Amino acid sequence: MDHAATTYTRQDVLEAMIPYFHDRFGNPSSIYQIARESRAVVETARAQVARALGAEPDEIYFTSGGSEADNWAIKGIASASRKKGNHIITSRIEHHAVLHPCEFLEKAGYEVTYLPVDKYGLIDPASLEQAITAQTILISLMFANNEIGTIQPIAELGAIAKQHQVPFHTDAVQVIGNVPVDVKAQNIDLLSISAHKFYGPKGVGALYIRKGVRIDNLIHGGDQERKKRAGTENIAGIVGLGKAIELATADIPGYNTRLRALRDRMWKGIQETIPYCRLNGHPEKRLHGNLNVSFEFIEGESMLLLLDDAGICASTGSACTSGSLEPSHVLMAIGLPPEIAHGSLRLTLGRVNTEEDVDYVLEALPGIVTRLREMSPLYQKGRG
Amino acid sequence: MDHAATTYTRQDVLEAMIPYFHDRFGNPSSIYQIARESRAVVETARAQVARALGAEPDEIYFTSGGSEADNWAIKGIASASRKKGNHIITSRIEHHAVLHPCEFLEKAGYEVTYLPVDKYGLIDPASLEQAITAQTILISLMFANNEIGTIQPIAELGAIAKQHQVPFHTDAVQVIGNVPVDVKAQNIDLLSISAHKFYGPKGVGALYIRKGVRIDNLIHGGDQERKKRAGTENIAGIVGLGKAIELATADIPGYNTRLRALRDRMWKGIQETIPYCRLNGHPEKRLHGNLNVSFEFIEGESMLLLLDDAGICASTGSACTSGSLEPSHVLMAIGLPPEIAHGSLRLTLGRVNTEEDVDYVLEALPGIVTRLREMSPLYQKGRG
Amino acid sequence: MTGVYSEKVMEHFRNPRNVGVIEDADGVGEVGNPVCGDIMKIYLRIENNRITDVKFQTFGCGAAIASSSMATELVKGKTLEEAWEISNRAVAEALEGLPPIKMHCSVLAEEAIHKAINEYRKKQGLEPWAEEHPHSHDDLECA
Amino acid sequence: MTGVYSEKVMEHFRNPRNVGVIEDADGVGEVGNPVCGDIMKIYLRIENNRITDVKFQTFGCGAAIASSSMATELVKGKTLEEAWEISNRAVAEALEGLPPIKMHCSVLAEEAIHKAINEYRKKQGLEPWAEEHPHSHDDLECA
Ligand SMILES: Cc1ncc(COP(=O)(O)O)c(C=O)c1O
Ligand SMILES: Cc1ncc(COP(=O)(O)O)c(C=O)c1O
Repeated sequence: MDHAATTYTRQDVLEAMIPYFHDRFGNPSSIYQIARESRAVVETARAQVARALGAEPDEIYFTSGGSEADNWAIKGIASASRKKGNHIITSRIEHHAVLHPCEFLEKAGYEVTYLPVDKYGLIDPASLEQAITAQTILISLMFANNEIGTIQPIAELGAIAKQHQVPFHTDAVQVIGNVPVDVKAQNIDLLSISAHKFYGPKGVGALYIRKGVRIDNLIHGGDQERKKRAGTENIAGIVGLGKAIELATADIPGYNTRLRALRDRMWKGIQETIPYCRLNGHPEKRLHGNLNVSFEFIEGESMLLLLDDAGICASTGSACTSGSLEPSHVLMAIGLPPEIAHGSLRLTLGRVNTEEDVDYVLEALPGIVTRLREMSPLYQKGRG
Repeated sequence: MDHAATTYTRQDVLEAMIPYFHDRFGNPSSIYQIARESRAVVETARAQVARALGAEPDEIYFTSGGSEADNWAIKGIASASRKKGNHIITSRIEHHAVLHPCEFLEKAGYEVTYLPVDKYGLIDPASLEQAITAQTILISLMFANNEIGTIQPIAELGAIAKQHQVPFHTDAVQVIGNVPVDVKAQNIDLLSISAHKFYGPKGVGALYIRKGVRIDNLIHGGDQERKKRAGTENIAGIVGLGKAIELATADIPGYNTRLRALRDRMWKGIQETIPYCRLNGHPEKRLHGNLNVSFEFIEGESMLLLLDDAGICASTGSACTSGSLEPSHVLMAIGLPPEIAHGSLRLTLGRVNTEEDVDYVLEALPGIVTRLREMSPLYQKGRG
Repeated sequence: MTGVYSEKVMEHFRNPRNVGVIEDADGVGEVGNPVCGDIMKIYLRIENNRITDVKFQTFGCGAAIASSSMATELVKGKTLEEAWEISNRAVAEALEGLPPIKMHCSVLAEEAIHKAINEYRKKQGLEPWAEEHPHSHDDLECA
Repeated sequence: MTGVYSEKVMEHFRNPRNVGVIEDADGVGEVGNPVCGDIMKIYLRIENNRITDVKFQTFGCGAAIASSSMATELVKGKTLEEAWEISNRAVAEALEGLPPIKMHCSVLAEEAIHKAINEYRKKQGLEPWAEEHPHSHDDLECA
């Protein structure tokens, strides 16, 4: 129930990867033959990714994950466009892999506008339009949010960027397999993905860079990835990414229908059995596997621990799991009071989940919430 | 015979990795149990790396490979020390993963001194001493060279850096398992490694950062790696790196004795059967598995192709395999005339190689050289 | 984060001692702040300068609940002077350690006890005791 | 890089045609430069304005050797006018393609043939032919 955090590597994906750990073994006889084969499997994976995104294969660059892809997009465009301007637009609900590079660039003299979102987590396209200045060199707005699942009107936001000729990056790490992506139709210039969010291995991802976009390297060195990303290729990982994206995007509507039915069952069950709770994120424009609920008067980490005791994995926007002072910046951005934000629970459904799993959560959760509420000094006050 | 380029992943290392692709599978019941286990195996790997380097575990940060580690060290120190100074010292024979970040920084206003080397590829410590200015914020000098195998007097170079209180980074990607590393005794502040050079997986490496060294992140985002390197951890890869470094450093003298005997046999055999050839790199201070020889009058790529036909993997410093105009910058830096540099062949021995392999090369190589020389317009002229 | 809780923390979290409210308590101390995700409320029954009963209510993470539970156990039956001396370190040690970023939970527990004792002292017309070593804010995460 | 050579390139590299020297050749053309790692030398025997024999010597990569071999095959038996018209593209096509960064090898082959023909023409007291479309240096890598 925590598939947004990370997924296991599918068995069929892992099996595809294994041979490439041995790539020089079993056939040590021929460097050129082997080099050709390695190259061929990397190019196959590149084509698989390109197909899933509606891109050309030579617009796909492999990275070590979503964070590297986000950092590369933001810092690479910023430094390549330094002479053009110093203004970047992003939003308040981005992943830290986007926010922290932006903050780093602020220290280096760039200016960053953090667009607000409404109570559902949606960015207003008009606010983007207004924020663009002659100095704007990059717009980075996430496709779908990892905490509350809200899906942005990406094509519309991209169209505004395009009209102003500003490169448009989107963090699509949560999107693959869940929402159809078509970088051309959606006006996207750069897009980040990460394999372990769609049943591929950890430590491999990709950045789509539209042909013609000027970007500096993040990792300079050897000539790999057409000189744009140095480092001996993680061949097994890349093979796994390619296979995983192909499988994940083979039947998005079918997958969504399943997830949505499960999620609706969960939300209905929670509403029926637990008072004082509210849905975070947009009721409709959200990832089908994502449910984010705030339970008033209690704190998220303690919920997680008791759920864990019951064998249920989940996640929370409470500060208590992050080591920072404040609850989730995303929940704050949609206007939740901090004490409500602390009581949020994110349940994200995936391939392996069944109705039985959902019913099991619905059996366990009310008792856990009640138990913690009975311990809480806010409860009696709150329900007043 | 091309182990310096990349090694296969040892079977025992691969077996250690496999379970961690499934880390949430087989036991989906408990996020905290699983999280604890994942954390535990990552920390085990960190301790394994620390032990191999003579460092503390909390001085080890995992990366996606040697290139990322080099980029991080160089750009991270440069940007964190911007206010202190803008001068970096490196050498002419560094790997591109060091040289290209330096060139990138030059464009951003930093000044870089590229120390020369002597005909064996050695850096003169006096030249380092002289190059240091009040503006110097970083010294990055490689431990052992990937092409010619020359091993630098690293402790001595490090001592000079230390005395001037300049952070000292070394690219030790070629060194693990071949030369004992002790970051404290060798006065090293930052050190890069890459698993696939010592029978670990591709796409994972590490940067040692001595406690107290100020460095900016290269990849900003989540709190992984004590907030210094964002991105969901490549757990399987990290486990593989840890296991591989432990195995590779278990018996360095024994490994070296074996490799050295093989290499000496190879070099002796080549000298006895092929005229007009010369050893590149230092005759003694070199990686024991490395042999780099220039065969006059012929070009390296054509040698590689014919060796490949004979089932022998090797590498060359000829421009023809790199897509650039010039032959290897390392061979140029040690003063080889370009036409000799084009005729260089690098044979690097590893775990699986035997005397039979060496004898097989010695059987194949003379014929190949003769064949190409007979085709070469330089041959008759050259031997006069 | 939470995966590094000791067995003792988990045991007190799963089976917290002294949860609840003492009606007409002799001393009540509430500390923390919902913004930070931690509120601890301690109720003391005091007879002859001795804590004869104690209850707590906590809104907070596993460490906060376990710290409350442990702190109430430690002060139960103690004189006020003895109870005052029980430091956050003592709570954390009794829990077989807390992760560094959770140390503030034990601080909250100490502070809640102190606050409840001083509330009692004030009601008795006595001078409240001064915090001898007020916790530096390095120790505290939003607490 | 080299893993992308066509079968035809590999075949001509492995079994190069016309390797060698023609003593007292009627025309000799040498192009390239050891600094760049490519030198090609073409020897022509010319009878009645026709290339009756051709040999080459090449210092260079696989593509350079295969291009030399193919070029000599293509010009053999041709009149000088016909041979002059054989472009680097024709050499590359006959080799079933060359990787982009190896195209310069076919250019070298064309240039070597041209140079050998003009050397012959000069020896005959004829005006050397002009390169009609001199190769832009975009095509050339150090050539
Ligand atoms: C000396 C040296 N440094 C850095 C690297 C880069 O390592 P990686 O390919 O793992 O990024 C290599 C190998 O390619 C190397 O030999
Ligand atoms: C929206 C989003 N962006 C970026 C990332 C970072 O990806 P990775 O952990 O693969 O670096 C994640 C996941 O952690 C994510 O959910």
